[in-house]
Amino acid sequence: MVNVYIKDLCKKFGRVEAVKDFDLEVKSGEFFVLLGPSGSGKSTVLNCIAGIIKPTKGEIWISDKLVVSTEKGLYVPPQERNLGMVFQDFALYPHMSVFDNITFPLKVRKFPENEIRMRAEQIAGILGIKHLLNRKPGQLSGGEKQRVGLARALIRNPPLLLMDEPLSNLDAKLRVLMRVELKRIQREFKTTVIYVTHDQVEALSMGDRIGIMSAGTLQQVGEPTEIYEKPINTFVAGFIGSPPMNMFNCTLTDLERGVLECDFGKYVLPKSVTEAIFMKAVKELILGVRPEHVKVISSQMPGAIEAKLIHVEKLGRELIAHLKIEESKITSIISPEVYSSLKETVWIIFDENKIHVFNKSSGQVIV
Amino acid sequence: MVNVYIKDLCKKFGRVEAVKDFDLEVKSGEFFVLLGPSGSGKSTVLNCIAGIIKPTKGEIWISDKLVVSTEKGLYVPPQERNLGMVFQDFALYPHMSVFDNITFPLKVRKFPENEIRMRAEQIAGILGIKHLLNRKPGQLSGGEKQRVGLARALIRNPPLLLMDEPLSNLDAKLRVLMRVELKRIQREFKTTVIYVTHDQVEALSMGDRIGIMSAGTLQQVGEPTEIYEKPINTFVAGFIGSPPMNMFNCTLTDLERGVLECDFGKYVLPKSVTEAIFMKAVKELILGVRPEHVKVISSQMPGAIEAKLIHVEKLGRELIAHLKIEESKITSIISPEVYSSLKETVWIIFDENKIHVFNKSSGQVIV
Amino acid sequence: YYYYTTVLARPRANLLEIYHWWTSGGEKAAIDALVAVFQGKYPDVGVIQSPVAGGAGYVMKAVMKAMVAAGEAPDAFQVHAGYEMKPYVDAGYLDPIDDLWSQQGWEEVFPPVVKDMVKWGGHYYAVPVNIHRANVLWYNKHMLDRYGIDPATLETWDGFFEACEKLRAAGISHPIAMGGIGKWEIAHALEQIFVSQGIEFYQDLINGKLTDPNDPRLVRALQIFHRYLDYVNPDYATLTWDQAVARVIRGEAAFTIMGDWANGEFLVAGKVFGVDYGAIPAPGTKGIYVLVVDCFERPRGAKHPENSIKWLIVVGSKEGQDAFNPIKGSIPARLDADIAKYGPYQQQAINDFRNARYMAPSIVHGSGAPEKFASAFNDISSAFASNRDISAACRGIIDAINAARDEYVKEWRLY
Amino acid sequence: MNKASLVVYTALTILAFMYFLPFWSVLTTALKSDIEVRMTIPIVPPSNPTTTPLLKAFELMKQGLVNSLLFTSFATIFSSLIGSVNGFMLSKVKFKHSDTVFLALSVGIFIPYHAVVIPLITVTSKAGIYNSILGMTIVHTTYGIPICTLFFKNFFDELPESILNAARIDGAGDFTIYKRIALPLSWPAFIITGVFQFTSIWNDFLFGVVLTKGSNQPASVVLANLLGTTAAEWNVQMAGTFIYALPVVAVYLLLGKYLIRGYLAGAIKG
Amino acid sequence: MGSHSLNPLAIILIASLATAFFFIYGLIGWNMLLSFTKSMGLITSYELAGLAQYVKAGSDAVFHVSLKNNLMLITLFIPGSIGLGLLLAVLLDIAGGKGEALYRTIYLLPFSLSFVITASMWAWMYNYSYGVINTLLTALLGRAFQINWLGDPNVALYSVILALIWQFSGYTSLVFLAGIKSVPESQINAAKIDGASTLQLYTKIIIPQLKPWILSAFVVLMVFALKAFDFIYVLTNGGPGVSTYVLALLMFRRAFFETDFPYGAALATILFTMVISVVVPYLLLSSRREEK
Ligand SMILES: Nc1ncnc2c1ncn2[C@@H]1O[C@H](COP(=O)(O)OP(=O)(O)OP(=O)(O)O)[C@@H](O)[C@H]1O
Ligand SMILES: Nc1ncnc2c1ncn2[C@@H]1O[C@H](COP(=O)(O)OP(=O)(O)OP(=O)(O)O)[C@@H](O)[C@H]1O
Ligand SMILES: [Mg+2]
Ligand SMILES: [Mg+2]
Repeated sequence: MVNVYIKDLCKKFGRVEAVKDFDLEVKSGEFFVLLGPSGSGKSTVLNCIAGIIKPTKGEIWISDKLVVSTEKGLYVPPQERNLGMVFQDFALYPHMSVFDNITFPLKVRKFPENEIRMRAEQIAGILGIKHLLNRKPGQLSGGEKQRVGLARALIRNPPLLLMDEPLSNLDAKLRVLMRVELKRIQREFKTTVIYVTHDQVEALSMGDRIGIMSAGTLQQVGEPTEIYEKPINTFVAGFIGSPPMNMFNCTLTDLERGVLECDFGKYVLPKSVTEAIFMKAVKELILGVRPEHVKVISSQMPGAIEAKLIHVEKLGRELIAHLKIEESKITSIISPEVYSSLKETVWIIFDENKIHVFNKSSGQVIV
Repeated sequence: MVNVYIKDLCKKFGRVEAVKDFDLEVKSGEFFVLLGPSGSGKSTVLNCIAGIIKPTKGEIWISDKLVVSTEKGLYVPPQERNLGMVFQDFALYPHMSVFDNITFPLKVRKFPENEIRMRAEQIAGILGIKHLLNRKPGQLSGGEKQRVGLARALIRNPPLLLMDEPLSNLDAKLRVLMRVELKRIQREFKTTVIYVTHDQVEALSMGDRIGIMSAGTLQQVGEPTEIYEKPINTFVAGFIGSPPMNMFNCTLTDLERGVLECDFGKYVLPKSVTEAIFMKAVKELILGVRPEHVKVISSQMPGAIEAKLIHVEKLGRELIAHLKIEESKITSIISPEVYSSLKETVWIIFDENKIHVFNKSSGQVIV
Repeated sequence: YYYYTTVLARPRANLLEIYHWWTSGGEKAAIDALVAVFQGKYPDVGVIQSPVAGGAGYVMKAVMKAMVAAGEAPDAFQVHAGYEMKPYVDAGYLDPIDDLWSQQGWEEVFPPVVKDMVKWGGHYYAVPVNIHRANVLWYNKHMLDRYGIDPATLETWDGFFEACEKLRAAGISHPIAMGGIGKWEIAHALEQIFVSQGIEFYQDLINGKLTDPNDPRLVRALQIFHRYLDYVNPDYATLTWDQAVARVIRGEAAFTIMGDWANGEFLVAGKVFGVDYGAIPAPGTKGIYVLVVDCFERPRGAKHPENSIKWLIVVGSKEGQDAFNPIKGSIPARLDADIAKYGPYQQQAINDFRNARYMAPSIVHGSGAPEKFASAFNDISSAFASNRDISAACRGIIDAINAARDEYVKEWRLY
Repeated sequence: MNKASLVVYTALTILAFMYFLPFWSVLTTALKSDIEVRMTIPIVPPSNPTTTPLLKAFELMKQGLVNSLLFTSFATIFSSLIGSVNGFMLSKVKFKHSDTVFLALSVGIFIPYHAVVIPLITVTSKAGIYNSILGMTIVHTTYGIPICTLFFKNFFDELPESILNAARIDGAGDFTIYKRIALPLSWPAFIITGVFQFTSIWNDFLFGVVLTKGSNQPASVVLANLLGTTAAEWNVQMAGTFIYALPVVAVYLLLGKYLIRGYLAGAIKG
Repeated sequence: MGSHSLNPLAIILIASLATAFFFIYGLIGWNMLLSFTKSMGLITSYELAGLAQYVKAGSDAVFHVSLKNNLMLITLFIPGSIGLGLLLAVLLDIAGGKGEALYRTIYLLPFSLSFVITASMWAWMYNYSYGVINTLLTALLGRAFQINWLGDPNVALYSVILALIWQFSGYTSLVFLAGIKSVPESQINAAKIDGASTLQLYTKIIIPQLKPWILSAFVVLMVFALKAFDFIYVLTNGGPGVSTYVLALLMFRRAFFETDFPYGAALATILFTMVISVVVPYLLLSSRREEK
């Protein structure tokens, strides 16, 4: 187990700044997830750690060892960084059997024959791929390939494991299974893991901590619940959560009483929130409410806003209601029971304790 | 709007029976989803309807028109079936601009110049791709490509639209958006849609009805809630729902009192269920409970079973608890509030009204 | 497009189509001069030349056979007199032109061996246009002068090898230049050694009369060649004949045995005959003229048979030959050439020709022996040059004669 | 530059020297006078460069170059086009025994041309295309069909089926699909096939020498003729060689970077 | 599908196949027929002589040499071109960037030149006394190490093969370079992380995956192994002696110089059969692989 320390990392491809001003410390034994949309620079960071890419600027330490420093002109090639990596497309060597794939890292290091065999048996046992050892990658299913890729990364028992969207080529069913599996293995091997994905469910379910990236910069680092419940800006708020948080442009018209003029009409903020805004003295705001904090009821109530139910997605145990207030769209999660009581016209109530308010111009959170 | 009627469809590829004994009627204006794991024959059925594949046996009617019949030696080529199709890999013509892609179906039919232009403008407007008309497919993002593929399929206003996993190449975020979008468009165009996917969330959220396939045969056809709540066999039960239904092998030891000897210990069935089983006179059973019907509590209660909490996935608004009773694994969906009250040892209760019982040997549902 | 369609429509006009392998430098100028004579006489006939060069005419031989076999004969084509004509005659592709010969009075102006070379079964089938001499020893005069070698001593092999020794002692390690990349360059040298073993021996050889691999004349010839090769540049296998001649021109070697077309190389390099270089008959062949004879004939099925006859008349005429040969570097096949039109080497050659005691048709250049033997002879010579195995070479030659046994249909009378 | 890439570049440069040598000596010899050719070895640069051989060779080869350019371009275009149609049909349309037909056609790639020369003269002569640019075009086109078909079939095999299915559903028949979809998409295969065909037809000697005569002879034959039988003008020959090689080298220089892309697109992968 | 009868594509396909099959099988058939007839010089008699021509080949010593040389050519030239091509491709791939394009073009130059030219170049390179190679050998190792490249019958065939390898390696390197570039980046990264050195990366990961590319190069090399006729004709004309004869050269000589067309036809048939028996299995194999 090692920790990883990244200081002031920058990487430019031509004129594209893939990563900039990136600082991060991943703790020893931690399962750290880098989450962000496509093109946000996640892979670039990971590849810099692995040594596949040389950064334009910055330093990376793995444990006490400085592996790259542009200032000192230091660069340790991937071969010497002692880490394992799992790739999105599995990157198995198609011409080798599973056994040869798994043991490749040992063979190039000229491990003795019997140790190679022993370790392969062991890792194949842990990952449940013993019966596949003689097959070629072309004869494996996606999940099996993934396990083989993992076995290859783990066979040297590397203290640091990097994974770049290892599950995104698997089907939905398998993804769910592998999520749990990966966590189990990480715990078993006690490895520090840095895991890249653009799938928030993976990030939330596996990450001890999550770092959210956008356009080359790190937006927020924190534990899953922290990130879900206290997003520090509109980007994080909109990115995490499915369906995404409902957001509305608002203007604070009555500062005293906390009255907002929103896209959909008036909304009165709770006291605590009003105070916080008061301190910041901003007028143009964004109001955010997660769908599960929008309650839909079938009859009018004080403080409830009238809305039209335009479409319902039935996802088995829960439903996503798509509603419209004037021209604003809003989603809510409702139970089948609630749904059965609804007509076209409904009323909604926001859970006051769970609303988010952002500064419209900077996107930073206020409350 | 047309209906589609498929009778006794079979398709063999060499010795592989991709589809067998397939009967289905898709109603006019319906959004019908064919759902099944990879290799279950969904695409084969769809391609038979489109005319891309000639079946080995069977008949297909589109509205009143028989388009293929192996008995009568009839085969109408795809060009003449008047339908639209959207492909998983988008299948855009890479050398043509978006405009040319969209209007290709009209051009090969020699529509007049001005009508082509008019229709293109209109459909591009509806799908929000007007600004892309001059680009090449290589310059589009996944979602944009998907929209272009859809526009191309829709420009002739075909009464029947076939879609083969149209969303599976999009990222998670976009998939959620496009789901709603596709439904909206279907409603707007009043088209009959047959939609193939292996993603149950898509199927549940979009399908008016769903047909579930496995190994070339149709397992169950029904509305989403029906399929979710009343799966007719263990395959459907296990396939629909995420995390999947918990299933346990059981033996009925006391028929009178409905006592089951399960993997995890004893379980007493509710009265109503016992009676139904009694009628069938089966002893080897499978007991199924969906994770959301497994209630986890922090302290002992009569009827509650003791379990160990081994792992929790935090997915934002809800959590998946992975538990163990003896050697049996079981999952449950819990709220963050409940989670915070839990220790390692917990107790679980099944919702009696929501349990499923299957015949172990046939896999068919009993209750 | 215009071009495309015009070449599509085959010309039916009044044409003469000829094939030959004279494509470059002086040889091209020579055939052009001959054509000019023709066109001076028959200005209304258009002449199409289709030259095919390469490999001492080997490429064109193959092309001609393919064309003739496929029934696409031109109006006339170049061929070496002698056995090279045989396949065409055998297959009935050539028309006899006895009438033309008597009509033009050619019987009187060509020497007997030359006439014999274009005669098959008592009929004339071709008209010789020129004579090249094969048995010529070329030397760098400055070198001989410097090392005090008198060309007169080179008339015998002993004298020649003595001179070689002398040069070698003076630091010229390989005084003889030879090519060999096409193999025939080697066979050419060996052929002249065979000739040097006496006209009787050579006649037996080309009549297929040799049967004994231990024939002392045969063995002796190969012994001489063995010794000869000791003085030859070791890189012969990578050189063309002209590159070998260039060695002599540059003074890297003193001698080369090559046909008298080599003269052109000296001239192009600006060398003067008798001053910079000289030529004498190959050792032991004084008084013998080894003939390389080019001729034209009339193919059966020629598209313009009258023009074909007209062409042959010009080819055989004194005017034609005196226009062609001074440029070509060869001498006329006729004995009545106008000697004043020729350069110094050629004048000497014409004199030699007129005074030759014997004339002998070359094997290597397609005349003397069946093609099958000639082809094997190239291989044997080339093999000998690298393995120096005298008995193998002798056996090879006898075997090759036996293998071609059926094809010796001509009885040469050289003395 | 680090040590490893220094080694690599050194190796590449030495090898490049070996590969460039023939071209270099062609060029130096082409610029020498008759005398200098006889007095120096081929790699030594000319002491007194002259363009006479180049001009002379060009003058002699003009007609041949025009001939070659004509039938080479046409045969390249025709054989590629036909190959693309055949490749498309055999790969994407398919019919009974199409694999057998393809196999039978592929055998044609390996015909020893010398063995068919005589009947070829007979056939072209009977067909009235003997000794014509048209005849050369037809013969080269025909013998190019097998390899072109192979290239295109391999290319189309890599083209996703879904695009063709999409076009079918959009209402296009086979011909429209070919014209509007397959043809424009197959440019990488056209580059590969085109370059390959251009090179081999341009360099062909055998058909040129037996099927044409006089002013219809192609550049390859005229070039061979620059080197006489009993007279050797190496400088003119090498000047001719230089001129003769230019179109092919130009093709490689212009299309070189697309060649790799073409190969990557699957035109030759078995 | 019967409905294609009016399709212009089908017309082109059928017409071009008809023409090609006529030119291919018609002429092969003609040639084969000829090989069963009696030798009559330039006259094609069509007088059947059974297997006489093939029996003649059995007793023709040069045929045996040629056959052996042809096999040598196939077993050395093809792997040699593939090997050198691989080396060049790997070097080019390592170099990458701008250098790659320039060097690639240079390496292709010999392939774009005709055989006649490259052969005369090699004659000069191989020159015993003045050639570049021997000059280098002398400089490096001394006079004793000079080799008589074309003059020694034991060496000449190898010299020819070496020169041919040189001519084709540029082409094969282009093919292999494309192959190398088609190996996914992620595999290369994976191998680096697994600890593979650059050498191991190529020998263990990349090159083993070039099989289909090697096979396709193989076909082209096979085709040219046939056409190598011109090259050998110019470079050695089969010499010294008959040590570098190949079937194509022998066929040419027997048919055209010695005017024995039926025998030439028989030799051509043997040659053709040899090539087909190597190549058809390959074609079958590759079409089978596609079906998978
Ligand atoms: N080799 C490269 N050359 C040029 N630009 C590159 C290169 N690699 C990445 N980029 C650019 O850098 C940016 C970040 O890329 P990166 O691959 O790190 O994104 P990512 O977050 O991993 O995205 P994804 O989820 O799609 O994998 C993108 O804009 C990408 O286009
Ligand atoms: N052209 C073909 N040749 C041979 N077998 C085929 C062919 N197409 C499909 N199959 C086989 O038929 C079966 C059903 O394939 P199909 O493509 O219909 O599955 P699917 O349900 O669409 O799967 P996926 O979700 O992976 O697209 C599979 O076993 C597949 O291997
Ligand atoms: Mg990435
Ligand atoms: Mg499918």
